[in-house]
This record gives sequence, structure tokens and C-alpha cells, in this order.
Amino acid sequence: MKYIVTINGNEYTIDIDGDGQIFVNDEHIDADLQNLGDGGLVSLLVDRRSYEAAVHNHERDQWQVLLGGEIYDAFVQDERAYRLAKARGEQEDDTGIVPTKAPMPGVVVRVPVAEGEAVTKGQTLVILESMKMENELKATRDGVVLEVKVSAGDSVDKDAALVVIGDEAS
Amino acid sequence: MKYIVTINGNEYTIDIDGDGQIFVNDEHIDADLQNLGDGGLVSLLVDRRSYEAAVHNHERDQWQVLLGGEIYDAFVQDERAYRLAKARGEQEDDTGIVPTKAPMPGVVVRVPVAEGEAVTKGQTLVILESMKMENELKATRDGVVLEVKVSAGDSVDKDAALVVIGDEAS
Amino acid sequence: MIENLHLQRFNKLLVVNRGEIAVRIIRACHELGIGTVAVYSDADRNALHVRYADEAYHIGPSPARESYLVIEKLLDVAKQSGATAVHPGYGFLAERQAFAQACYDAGLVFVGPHPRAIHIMGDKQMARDAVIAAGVPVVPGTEPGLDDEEMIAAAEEIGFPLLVKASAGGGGKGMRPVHDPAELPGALAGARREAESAFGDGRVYLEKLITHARHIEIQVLADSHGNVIHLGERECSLQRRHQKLLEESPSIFVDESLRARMGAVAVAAAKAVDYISAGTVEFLVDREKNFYFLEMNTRLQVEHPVTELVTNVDIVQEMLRIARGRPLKFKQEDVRMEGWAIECRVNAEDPFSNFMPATGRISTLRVPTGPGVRIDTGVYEGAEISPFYDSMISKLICYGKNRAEAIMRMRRALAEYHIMGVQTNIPFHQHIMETPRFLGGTFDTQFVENEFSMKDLDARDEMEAAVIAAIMAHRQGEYLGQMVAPGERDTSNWKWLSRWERLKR
Amino acid sequence: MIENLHLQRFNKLLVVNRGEIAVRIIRACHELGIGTVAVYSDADRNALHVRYADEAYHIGPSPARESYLVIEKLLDVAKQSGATAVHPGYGFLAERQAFAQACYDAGLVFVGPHPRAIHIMGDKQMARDAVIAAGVPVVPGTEPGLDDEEMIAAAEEIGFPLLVKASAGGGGKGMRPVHDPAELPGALAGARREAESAFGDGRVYLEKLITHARHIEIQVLADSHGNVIHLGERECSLQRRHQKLLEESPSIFVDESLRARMGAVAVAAAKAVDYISAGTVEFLVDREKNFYFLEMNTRLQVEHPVTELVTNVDIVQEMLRIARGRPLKFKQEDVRMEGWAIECRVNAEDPFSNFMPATGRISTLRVPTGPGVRIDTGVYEGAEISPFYDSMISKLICYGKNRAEAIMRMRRALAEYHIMGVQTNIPFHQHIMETPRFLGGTFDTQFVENEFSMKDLDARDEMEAAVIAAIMAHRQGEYLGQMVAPGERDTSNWKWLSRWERLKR
Repeated sequence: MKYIVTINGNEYTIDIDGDGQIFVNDEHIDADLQNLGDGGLVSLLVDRRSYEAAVHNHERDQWQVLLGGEIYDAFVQDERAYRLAKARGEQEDDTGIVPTKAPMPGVVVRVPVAEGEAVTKGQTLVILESMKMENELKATRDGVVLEVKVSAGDSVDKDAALVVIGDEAS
Repeated sequence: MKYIVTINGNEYTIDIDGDGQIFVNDEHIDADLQNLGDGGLVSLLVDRRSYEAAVHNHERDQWQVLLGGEIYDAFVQDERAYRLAKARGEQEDDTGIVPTKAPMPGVVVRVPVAEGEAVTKGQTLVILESMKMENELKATRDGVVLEVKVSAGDSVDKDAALVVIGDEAS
Repeated sequence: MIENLHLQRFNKLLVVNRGEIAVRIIRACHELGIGTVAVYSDADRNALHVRYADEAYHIGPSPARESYLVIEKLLDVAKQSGATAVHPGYGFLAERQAFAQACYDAGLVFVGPHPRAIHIMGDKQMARDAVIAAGVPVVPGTEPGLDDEEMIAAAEEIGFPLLVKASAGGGGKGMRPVHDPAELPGALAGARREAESAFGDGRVYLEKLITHARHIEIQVLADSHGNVIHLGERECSLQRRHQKLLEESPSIFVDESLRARMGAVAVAAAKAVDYISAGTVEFLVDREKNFYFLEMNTRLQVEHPVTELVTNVDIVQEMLRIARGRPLKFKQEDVRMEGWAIECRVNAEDPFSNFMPATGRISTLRVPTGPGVRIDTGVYEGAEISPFYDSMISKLICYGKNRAEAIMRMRRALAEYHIMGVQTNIPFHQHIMETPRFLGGTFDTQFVENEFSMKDLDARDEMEAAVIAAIMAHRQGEYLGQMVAPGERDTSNWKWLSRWERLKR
Repeated sequence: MIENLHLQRFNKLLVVNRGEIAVRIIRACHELGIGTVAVYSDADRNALHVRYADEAYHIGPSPARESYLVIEKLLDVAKQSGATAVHPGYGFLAERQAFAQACYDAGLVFVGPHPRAIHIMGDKQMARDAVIAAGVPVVPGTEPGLDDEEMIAAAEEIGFPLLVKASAGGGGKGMRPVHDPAELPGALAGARREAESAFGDGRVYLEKLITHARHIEIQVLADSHGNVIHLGERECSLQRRHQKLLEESPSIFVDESLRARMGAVAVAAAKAVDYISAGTVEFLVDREKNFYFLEMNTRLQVEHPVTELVTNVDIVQEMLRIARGRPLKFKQEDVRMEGWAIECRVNAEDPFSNFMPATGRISTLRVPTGPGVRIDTGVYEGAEISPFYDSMISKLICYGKNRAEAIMRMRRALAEYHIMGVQTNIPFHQHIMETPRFLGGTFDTQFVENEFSMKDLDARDEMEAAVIAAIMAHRQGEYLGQMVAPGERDTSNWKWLSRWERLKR
């Protein structure tokens, strides 16, 4: 099985054959990955170098690997998915309707954007107070505010949709 | 549901009613038992006193409670089982055919008893070497050696039957 | 001065707090043979402080204002349990004069200073007046309540840059830096509005802005017999949004002479309010080693362990002894600082997303062990990190013969520390431990916010991360493939279960 | 004397051990910036020493004789990995002259003494001769190899009680106490048989039996420049079957003058064999504080942490510095003992069943934290305790300002320490911490075996245990009742699963 893993724009072609042998960009490596308990903690020996890492399957193809104090956001596609995506020129991140969700329960302090307003990636959409701190929730893509679902003073639950961003056309 | 718990020969009648209220020897206590993880670690609040204990369901009605550095071997019967046992005058421990099993893998050093020999509770039946130590396995009841299944020098697996004790008649 | 204090031998103490500090206090009581009574909200039934205490009382729903902050409930628990002393920890009711007073009124020993000391030090202006009278240097500034014209005139005298600060303030609210006279009127108006809405008190005052300041504090111990000593300094300059993140003792910036001078001033500040118990005098120190009184915290401090490690004094035990009316067993000249200690506060927050607080259930917890490592913690595997309480879930403290060794130990301890199920700022501390400015000790209170980035380091192990992700995805794919094999699913739940269990091993 | 030693700067070190001591050494290397190479058998792929090392090499099946004891495999790993130094830890190959020699022959730095010192101290008679020549007091006795008549004559001179001991012995094998001249011939014959079968060497010798002896040892550090110092004593009298169970430093039995005399003698013993690195000189001390050389352990000792805590010297780091050819940075007069440290060895064994070794999988592991607590461990949640290796799985070390505080901390740390899935001797230590003879410090090497019982304490919490057992049985009954509800089982596996998961929370 061949996978294309993209991290920080760098692509790694990783082939795992029927015997569990692993090739990175066609070069064989000696890799042994062990699960340590059920929380996503793993031990990797790769060409005898030893690593402990925490792995989290963010969603679908998105894997987050915490290794040596660094976080690596890995996008893992098998060969077919990779080719299809390539052909379609798809860019997962910057399209579609994206609701900004509350990462934790809290109270909305301010919503500095209005419906219909154009926003850019990284722009603050909502300020949420939780755990004694004010937290800025930012846009994950460029687009237009399709809907503002909350206003200042609202108490919200974890994962509540707060602001929805999309293409102007949608 | 009424239970009779026997520890060190002392009997406790413990009634757990439909609402989860608990009565010890007909006196109500305020008890709250919480499982901490899945290893048998529990937190008990009883009349506001706080205890952490480790519980192990040894076999069937035998519960082992490790509490404050002490081990309590508790025999738990519901009311009916208790009455039946009482009526039959049954003494679980001292009858039946009892195989002495290897508590861990090891090598038999010596078997100081022979088939047909009468033994008393606590008498050494097998000396097993494991983890660099010699360990004496003792008879759990009075009786007669029905069978010796190993001899010095044998390697044995965990739970292998080594010596079988029973009544002379069996 | 101590007539109206109840200082007496007590054998049972009520801890009106939760989390790591409740555990810390309960441990100290165990070590002194004092019985302990814990309190818990709905969220905390299985918490460590409940499990480690001798007794535990439920005091209500999870929000602190319905449990940990309800004075009547707490006093009621003291009465019911027969506890005759109360330790407030930090936060919650620790610096509320009304609570300390209520304890005294109920005949309980309050493990802390007299309510009057709490009151004075809790009010910025009263505290300032009290310590100025005792000869303590303060940041040049005005008193609160001046009108705009008076402020503008005073500003000329103080000089720029300066800070507009809320009189009732805290946590940076109602605070505005002003670099130019022209900005002042707007800043005054803005700060007043913010202070009014945050504290219901719109009074503000001016203070000289000390640039490149370090936050250095002195630990003080005072008994009920008039003995006041200090245990040297703690360096707390690594902060974000006025929250300390990492503390050390000693400070790389403080030499013997500065320590002696700051210590003497801190003792004078404590004496100015007839202080009793452990307390902390916070200073700003400028580049020329001028130091200015900032405030006095009239309670046990989060970062007390670094001082414990270098002085070999157990501060919590000392608080308990002092509350029992005992004189200090050692004098200033007996206090020796040896070695170096660093504390990293472990917070439930995501350092890769602007330190957003994180909630969740701790599914896996692996703590570092070995030489020179201490952990003060209130969490456990299975703990739910809720939004109800502080995001600080544990403190990792490392000790070494010198600063370099303490840092090396902290590095390896951080690498061994695994908390799964909820995000933590452990990676932040790992980055700090590799940052030249931290290693060189040349940082100030602005460093983390203005000059530090989580992106400074190389992505050294990118290939390894890719391999891990690919193998995990591959295994998940294989596992899902088995799950959806046609016709198999209904009859194979048990098989599936065992397979899944195996996968998780 | 050091020409034929390879002492040099090395940047990568191979640890030829497993378990807690491998972890301990790897941690010390991290702190000194030395790269680490671990080795592992089949059983140890997921072990901490593999995870914490920079590199790890598989060396074969689980039995040590096919992995950790195979010299060629280990040297091969050194070669492959480019490690230029080797630390043997304790046990396994640590005191095998042949291994140390093989390292030297391969051009590797052996972190330990010269092979000749290992050889001399490994042979009871050679060691005795060497230290006698250096003026070290030894237990009066004979040399080995005498015939029975000579033995009987010598016995008269030594006096009774005495011990028959195997020349090649260890672990109490081939050892017989003799209280009466009439028992001697039988004891000689028995000991010879046992020694012959255990060691293939039937030679025995006689030694005066020191009654009410305490086992006290001196930690020595010697560099390659002729500097030899000691770090004070450890009290190791709490033993069972000649296995130490609990150690402390200092010893309650040792005063300044005795410490100075024993220390000087230990240094003389080390110098007698041109010792280099960390080593331990073991003594028996009688009631009159006469002390007798027992043996010298030419390696790092299990119980080294108690010395580290009271002297603030990192013994493993010092071994590494010495192996790099560095002179000791401190002199005898710089060594100061402060406070008190106690170590409890946590063994996988059942203290309620004659300390039977236990195996199993550690299903839950909760380690104590907080002030004064250190844990050196090689185990982890999920670890399989196999019969292949030593039953000691971790060490809990507590430090306090004095012995009382160290004991109180140990009590609470033991109560917090939970290892589920495999039985441990933690309850034994909890009993010891409540035993008047231990608290008073009036114990000797016979105490645990002859005068201690796990049944000494009251069953204080019997009612609570009964309540726990009843509730657990009740819940299990309810759960089983739901399981066997007719007709429900096939369709409800999923429901069952979620119910079971909830039960386990």
C-alpha cells in the first residue's frame, strides 16, 4: 500500500508492503511502531533510532503527531486518493463551508465580524471567554461570513457553531 | 439484596437496597464507592471517611481487598447461599480434590512428598525456583497426596498442576 | 498584636481548595500527623485531594461560586467534621478578608495572615501607602481617583512611558501603556471604561512603566512571635498575559548583595502589616537592578516549590507550624540557598493555537520520574478537565546542582511527560528549554509575548512523523477493512471486540 | 597505573542492562549530553530504557543468557552503533572481569573499575588478603581449602558461633551457622555438598558469626588521578534471604566518629586494588560498633540514590565523568550529609504468601508524586513482569529533613503507590513503616526474617473492606444478571460493551 504524506508542504511517499516492510521515497527503512496503551502514545524505532510520540487522528486523513515538542500536521492519502485530488486540483483547506466551532464551553465576549463581511484567513471571528481567559477564534480560510449564530454574552457549549464562513457564491 | 461477608471469621451483614442505600448489621451507612480506572482501584467514602483500595475478585465468592497496607480476604455470599451453606455445614476450603498449581513458570527444585502420603495444611509440597528465588508451595488443606505430576528438574508453566491433594477415599 | 488571633494546636485541618494545591496541603498534614478534611464539588468526587484526605465532604455543584466559594458551606463542613483549622491554598477564598474573618469569628485557626493584612495588601493604594511608610521603594506614580487634568500634570512629573492602571485591577484588565503624552487622555478614558465594566470601579492611577523589567519576588516567613525572615528570591519573568508560566530560584539576575537588599525590603513590607505566615513580596527589577514593590501576595504561592528545593525548607509545613503558634526554628542566617530549581506550569491549553484553553478527559497519563524531578499535581488518569476551574493542572519542578543541570533535567522530564486526551503546554516548555534567550538568562516580562515563537525550532523529525502517520493510517485502514467485510459484521462483534482490544494494547 | 585504561572523552554510550538501572544511566547521559544506545531482548521492546534511549538494538530472546549476557552481541552493538563507552549497571555482566576486559580489548571505555580490581574483589579470599594488607579489619576466619581437621582446630580459635561459607558463594548458598562444636562436621559436609552443586566449587571456609550485626556500607568514589573519597554510609540491615529490602542514609547507628573511621577504611580498601569509579565497601557492624569488611561491590549499587539525596552528589554522573578521565571536582572535606533518605525496593512478590515472586501484566500504575519523593523505575503501565529477570521493578526513595520526616513521607508515598495486575511488596514496606523496631532504629540483619510478621498490625479497616467487597459483588451480580437475561444476549453485545465500559470508569 502506498501513501503520500504531506507535512508543511513536503511530500513523503511511504510504501508499506505485504510483509510490513517500509519504503520512504523508495528507500527501505527499518521501522517498528508499537502502541503503548490506548491513548495514542507510540514508540517508533526507525533504523534503530528511538522516538516516543503522541498521535491523534484529527479527522479523516488528518493526523497530528507530537514528537520532540513539535507538532506535525500530517495529511495522509493513499495513492489513488492522492491522484484523484491532484487531478481535481482540490485544495481541501480553502474551500467549502466552514463553521467556526467553540473549542470549549464558554461565554461569547465579542463577535467582531458581521454577516456578509469578507474575511481573510487568520482574522478574528469570535472572542470567547473560558477558563478565566479570553480566546480569539480565527478564520481558517478566506471567504465571506455567511452566518453569525451568537452574540456577546451568549453561553455556548463545546462544539457549538458560532460563525459560518463560505464562498460568496454558496 | 442482603450479603454476608466473612473476613477473618467475622461476619458482616450488608444490605444494599433498591435505592443503593447500604446497611451494615442493620445500621445505615453513607457509602459511595467509585471505580478509578479498570484495574480494580476504588475510592470509598463511608460516612465521609476516605479510603483508596485495590479489589481483586480472586474466584467466585472470594474477594481480596488491599486497604491501608492490609489484605482482607472477604468471602461474600448472598443471603440464600449463606443459609444453604450453613444448613449443609459446608466448609469450602477443606474438602474436594485440590491441585497445587505453579503460580509462575519455573523449575522444580524438589518435591518433598510422595504419592499416598498424608499431608497437613501448610506442609510444603513442592519447591519451585523462579525469578532467582526458591519458593515453597504449601498444602491448602489436610489430605492425602493423590498424584505427584512433576519431579526435580522439570520446567513448568504457570498454572501447571504439580501435586494433587484429596481425601483418602477419593 | 496577636491577641485576637486563634493560634493553637490543632489536629484536624479543613482544606478549602481543590487541585494540586489541596493535594500539596494534605500531604504536608500527613507528614505532620494532622488529620485532613477535603471538600469537593460534583466535578471532583474522584479527585486526588478527595482520595488522599482522611475525610471528604460534598459541597455542591461544579461551578466554584456554588461550591468552593460558598463560605457558609465551608464553615459548616468545619463544624460537622470537627476541623479546627482551615487552609485556603491559593485562588478561591485565599485572599478574601471576609473569609479569613469568618474563620476567626467561628473560632477556627486560619492558616494565613491576619484579615487586616489581607485587607491592606489587597488594596493597591493602601498597600502602597503602608510599604512606603516602611521605606519600601515603589514604582513612581499617582494615587487613584485624580481627575484627568491632575493625571496629565502628574504624568509630566513621572515621565513617559507610563502605565494607566485600574485601582481595583488585576490580570491586566484596565491596564494601558502610554508612550507619548498625546495618547494619555484616550488611554485614561479607555482604562476607566474597562475597569468600570470589569470591576465596577472605574478609578485608575498612573505608574511609571519600567521597561525591560524582570518580575522577581521574595518569599517571606513570619511567625506569631515577631520573627520575620525571607527565603530568597524567585524569578518569574516568563509570563503570558500576566500569567506566570515558568519560575526559578535563584534568579540568574540576582547577586548576593541584591538578594540581601531585596530580602530586607520584603521583610520590612511584611512587618509593615504585622504579617504572619508565608507570603510573597513581588518586585519589578529594572536593568540597573533598581527594584520596585509591585504587590504582596498574602498566601501560599503556586511557585513555592522552587524555593523549597533550594532552601530545603518545607513552606507548607512551616505555615502549619506557625499557625499552631510555634516560633520559627531557624533564623535568617540559617537560610542557605543551594543548587537550582525550575518549575514549569503545565496548563491545559494548546500552545500551537494561541494557547487556547483545552478541555477533555485525560485518557493516558505518564509522569516523569528519577533524580531531581518533583511533580505537584491534582490530576489523574481519567480526570475530566472541565472549564469550571483553572487550566493549570500540574507543576513539574526540576532540581539540579546548578542552572544547567536543572535545565537538562527539565528537558528530559518534559520529554517523559505524556498527557493524552487533553492538550497541554508541555511543548511550549520544551521550546523554551531550547531557546537561547532562556538558556542565557537574558529575558524580561515581555519576552514570551513579544519575542518568543513556537515556530522557532526546526521540524527536525518530519520524516519520522510522516512514517508514524502513514503506519497509523495503514493500520486503521486495515482495521476498517476488516470491519466492513460483507456479511461478517453482525456475527463478529465479539471477534471485533477482541481484535480492537488487541489493537489498543 | 592507568596506562592500560582507555579513559577518554566519549559522546555515545552503550548501556548493557535493562530495567530501572538502564533508565537511570540513560537519564544521567541525557543530563550530560551523552548519546545513549540501549539493547533489548524480545521481552523488552516497549521497555522504558528502549523508549528513553536515543538508539536501541534488539539482541535476542528473553532469557538473559541469550541476550543481556552474550558478550559478543553487546560488543557487536557497540561497533554497529559507534558507541565508544559501555556502562554495565548492576547484575548481569557488571562484575564479570571477562566482560570488562573484553571492553578494553575492543577499545571501549568501560564505566567501572579496572578488570583486575573486579577480579580481586570478586574472589572472597583474594579480596580478604588484599584488604588485610591495607589494614582493613575483617571478620576473623580461615582461608578456604582447609581439610576438616584443620577447620575444627581453627574453629576453636575463632570461637562459636561461627559460619561455614562457600568460597565461591553468594546469596546465602552453601552457608551454615554453627553454634556448637558438635554441629561442625555435619555443617562442613552439608555446605560442601551445596557449594559443589551450586557453584561447581566445594571449597568452604569458616568465619566468626557476628550476632546482632548490622549491614552498613560505605560509598566510595575514585578517579583515575588517584583521588579516592567516600560519601558516607548506607544502612542496609533490613534484608530477607540476604536480599536487601530497604536502605537508608545516614544510618541511625553511625555517629561522626564511626563514619570517619569506616570511611577511611573503605578508602583504604579501594586504594588497595587501585580502584577507579564508584564502588561500595560493605561492612558488618556489631553492637559495640566494631566493624568488619564483608566485601566490595565493584559497581553501581541498587541503593545509590539514598546517598545521592543526602550528599547532593549524582553518583552516575560522577562515574561518567571519571570514565572520561576527569578528576573529581570535590574533596573529602566538601562532602556534607544533610537530611535523611530512605529507599524501599518494590518487588513483584506477595508479602502475604511468604514473599512468593509474582508475575503478570501491570494493568494500572499510579505513582506517588510531591515533595521529597523520587522513583527510579523500569516499569510502565502495560509492562509484563516475566520470570526472566529480577523481581525488583522499582525503587521508591523519600527524602526528609530528618529521619522522622523521611518516614512520614515514605508512608504517604507508599499509600499513593498503586500497582495493579501484579502483586508487590508495597504492603510489606507499609508494615515496616509502622513497626516500632524500625521506627526506633533498633534492628539488625536478622530482624525481618526472625522477628517481623505481616500479621502484627490490627485489621483496622475490616468493616470498610467488607463494604467494598459487598458492593463490588453486588455490582458484578447485577451486571451478570443483565448478561444472562434470556433472548437478550445476541442482540445486545453493543449495549453490553457500553455498559461494561461505564462500569469500568
